[in-house]
Order: sequence, then structure tokens, then C-alpha cells
Amino acid sequence: MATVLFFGPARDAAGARSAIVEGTCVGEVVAATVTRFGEQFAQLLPTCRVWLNGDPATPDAPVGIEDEIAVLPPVSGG
Amino acid sequence: MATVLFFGPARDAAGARSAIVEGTCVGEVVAATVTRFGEQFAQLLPTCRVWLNGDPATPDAPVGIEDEIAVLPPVSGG
Amino acid sequence: MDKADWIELTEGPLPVAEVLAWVVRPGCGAVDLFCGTVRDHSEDRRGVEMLEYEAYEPFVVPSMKEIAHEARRRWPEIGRLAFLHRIGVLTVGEIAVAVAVSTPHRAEALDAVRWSIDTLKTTVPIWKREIWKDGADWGLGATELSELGDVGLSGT
Amino acid sequence: MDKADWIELTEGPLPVAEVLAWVVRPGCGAVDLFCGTVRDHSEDRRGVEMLEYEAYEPFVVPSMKEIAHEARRRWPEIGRLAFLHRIGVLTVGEIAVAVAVSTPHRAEALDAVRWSIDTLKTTVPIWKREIWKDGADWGLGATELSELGDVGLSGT
Repeated sequence: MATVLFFGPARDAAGARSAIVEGTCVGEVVAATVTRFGEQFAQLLPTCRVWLNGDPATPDAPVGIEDEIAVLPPVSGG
Repeated sequence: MATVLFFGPARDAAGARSAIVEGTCVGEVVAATVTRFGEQFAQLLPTCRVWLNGDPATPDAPVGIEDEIAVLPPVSGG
Repeated sequence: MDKADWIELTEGPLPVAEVLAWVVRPGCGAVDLFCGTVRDHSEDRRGVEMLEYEAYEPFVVPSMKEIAHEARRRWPEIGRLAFLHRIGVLTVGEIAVAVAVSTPHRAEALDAVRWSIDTLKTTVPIWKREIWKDGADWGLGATELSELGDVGLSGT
Repeated sequence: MDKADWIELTEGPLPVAEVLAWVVRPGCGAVDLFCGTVRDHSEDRRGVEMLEYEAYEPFVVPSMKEIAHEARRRWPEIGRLAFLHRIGVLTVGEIAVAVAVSTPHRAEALDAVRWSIDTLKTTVPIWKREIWKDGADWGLGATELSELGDVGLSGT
């Protein structure tokens, strides 16, 4: 279980800024978001990077309630 | 005969900002400056560009008292 | 501002005149300042009136600091360096991002600014939403987020 | 300032903050501003305190206008463009030259500024004298004056 943050287009696609999502590692949590947030979000996800507590995450990284996973779509700053 | 202006290091070498110099064309006037302003100026002259009334001059361009010849050493603006 | 890098994320107008004065150093003869401004169009979207920038806020400054660190590694001649980005709603003509660098000679300042803004656009977690007369949507031409390591090893 | 180019030779401090605000255009998302500042050293001359710039004054603005014209030919995307040069005595840290350009996208602004400052340094009739504690002499690293045509046909 971890907090997942959605940014930019991923927020619109998920319909939420953040959510508590089940799972014991990053990969499980991300898989659960796909089920929960539907088709539009699932389509966007492959273009997104996933960070764990501010750093790029590997799918097998373990997570708990204190952890923050961020779903980061293609950026457009500047 | 034309007015000759000296800029930057050419002014120091000639010891003057400007001078009225004899000659009926640019080449003659420039040759006369060499005689008149000495060795240091003569050494600098090959690195200089010569303009007539604001445009690059050819040696055979005729000149008169109204004309302005400028001796422009390597530039260092900016 | 005594430190050598001025790195800031802010909701207010970017103090670019102050940045420009701050970045000048006695040992540097060149300053380059790049500003990204809000444009009234984007690809085929005409009449863009505002942009709204949002960020993964806690990680913007750290990410810009990494770029600054890498820029100084590549151009050790850099005197001062400033990266500022604005978030929130901006209208046409307002400055969203400013990158400024001073170096002894001009080539390094120009190179460092170009590399920095290019890198900032692909590695800093910021998104823009374009708002025009009849709608709003996320910025076109977004770039998949890169790690600095990915871009850091190519070029120069 | 309604005209598209701001080209000026002046004895006073360059109004760079004003230039920066002026150069922004609604259709342009990028502004680049390069400033050449007075440096406290030059090659092996340490402790430079002041620079004195002199110019063949009547021909500085025309020469900068030619550069502006050629820059617009090369980068038709340019929105506004400013070239300002100062003459007289300047102390360390003061701005001697400013080049600013706005374009829709950033690559063109950066390219146009680089080409413009490089060209300005070789085609505009200006000379600097360096004044340090124990002496004064003309700037090192001066470049033989070129016609814009000479440089205009190479590159890009």
C-alpha cells in the first residue's frame, strides 16, 4: 500500500490528484492503478515515468504506507 | 587631398585623431600618411581597413577635400 | 544572494532584472540570459490566452540543482548561474522560465545556457496546461521525462 | 519603441531590463539576451579597472542595422531584435554590449544571438582601451575589421 500522486495529463486521466493504492512493491501498486483508473489512464501510463520518493523506481522496489509513488507523464516545463 | 581619421591604436600610432593629407585618390592619400606618420604607423597600417565616407574603399577611388578616409585597425567592440 | 547558484521555483513574476544584475561577475565578460515566455499559440492551437504550470514541487529545485551541478562540471568557467521557473497561471508575454550564466568568454555562456534550457525541459517535473478561448488542454510537444544521466552522457 | 529593431549607440548605461521587456512578443516563446560585461582581466593583463570604448560613431548604427537585416534574413522567425553598444569609460561589471532577440522557438533565438554577437564583434567599428593599475593599452585579441558580406556568406 502506498500513496500514488498523479500529475498533469495523468491527473486528468485518473480523475484524481492522489490515491492510496494496494500493493507491496512499485510494480504491484502501478498494476493496481491500471485496474482502478480505467482505460484512458492505462493508455497514458506507458509514456509516464514512475518515481518512488523522488527517485526513479524499479518495479520490484518494496513500498509501504509511508511511501510516495509519482506518475509523471511527458513534461512540458519552460 | 582628403581628411583622414585615425581610430584606436592607429590614432596612437599616428599621434593624431585626424589630418588633412595630400593625394588625388585613396591610394595616394594612404601612401602619404605612411611618409608623414612614421614607422609605428606604417607597421600598423597593413592590419587596418580603409573606408571612404563610410564604405570600404579601393585604392583608385578619387578623393577631394570633402571626402573622409578612415583608417580602422582591428576592432575590439563588445 | 551570496551563493554561486540561484535556483528557485516561485508563483510570483520572475525577477529577471535582478537575476541579470546578480549573475554578473568581475572575472566574467559574458552573460547570457534565456527566458521562456508565454506564447499566444502552440502548433495549431491559436488564441492561447494563458498557461497554467503545475509541478511535482518538492523535486523541482533538486532536479534543477542537478542540472546546475552538471553544467558546472561541463563548463568549469561558469561564474554564476541562475535557473528560475514559475508555476501557476501566466498570461501571454509573461516569463515562465529564466536561465542565466556568466563566464569569462562568450562561447561558454551561450553553450551552457543552451544545454541547460534543453536539459531543464526534459528532466524537470513540470507540466503546462494551455488555456484558449474555447478550451484547455495539456501542452503539446511534451517530452518523456529523462534522467539527467540519460542526457548527461550525450553531447559536448 | 514601436519599430521591430532597437539599435542604439549610447554613452549611458544600457537599459537592459527595458530591452528585455521590449523584446518579448505574444507570438514568441523564447527570448535570449546576451550581455558583454567589463572583465577584470584580459589574457595576461590582471587588475583591469576600466575600459574605454571609442567608435567611428556615424557608422556604428548603420553597421549594426546591416547585421540586424542579415539576421532577419537568416532567421525570418525573429520577432523583435535589439543591439545596443555603449561607448566611453566603463568600470568592471558594467555592460558594454547587449544583443537580444525573440523568436517563436528557442533554438532560433539562441542561434541568432550567437551569430549576431559574433558578427558584431568583427564588423562594427569600435575599439576598447584597457586601463589597469599601471598602464593602459588597446584591447588584446582585436579582430581585423570584416565586411558583413565576408562573414555573411559563411555559416548557417
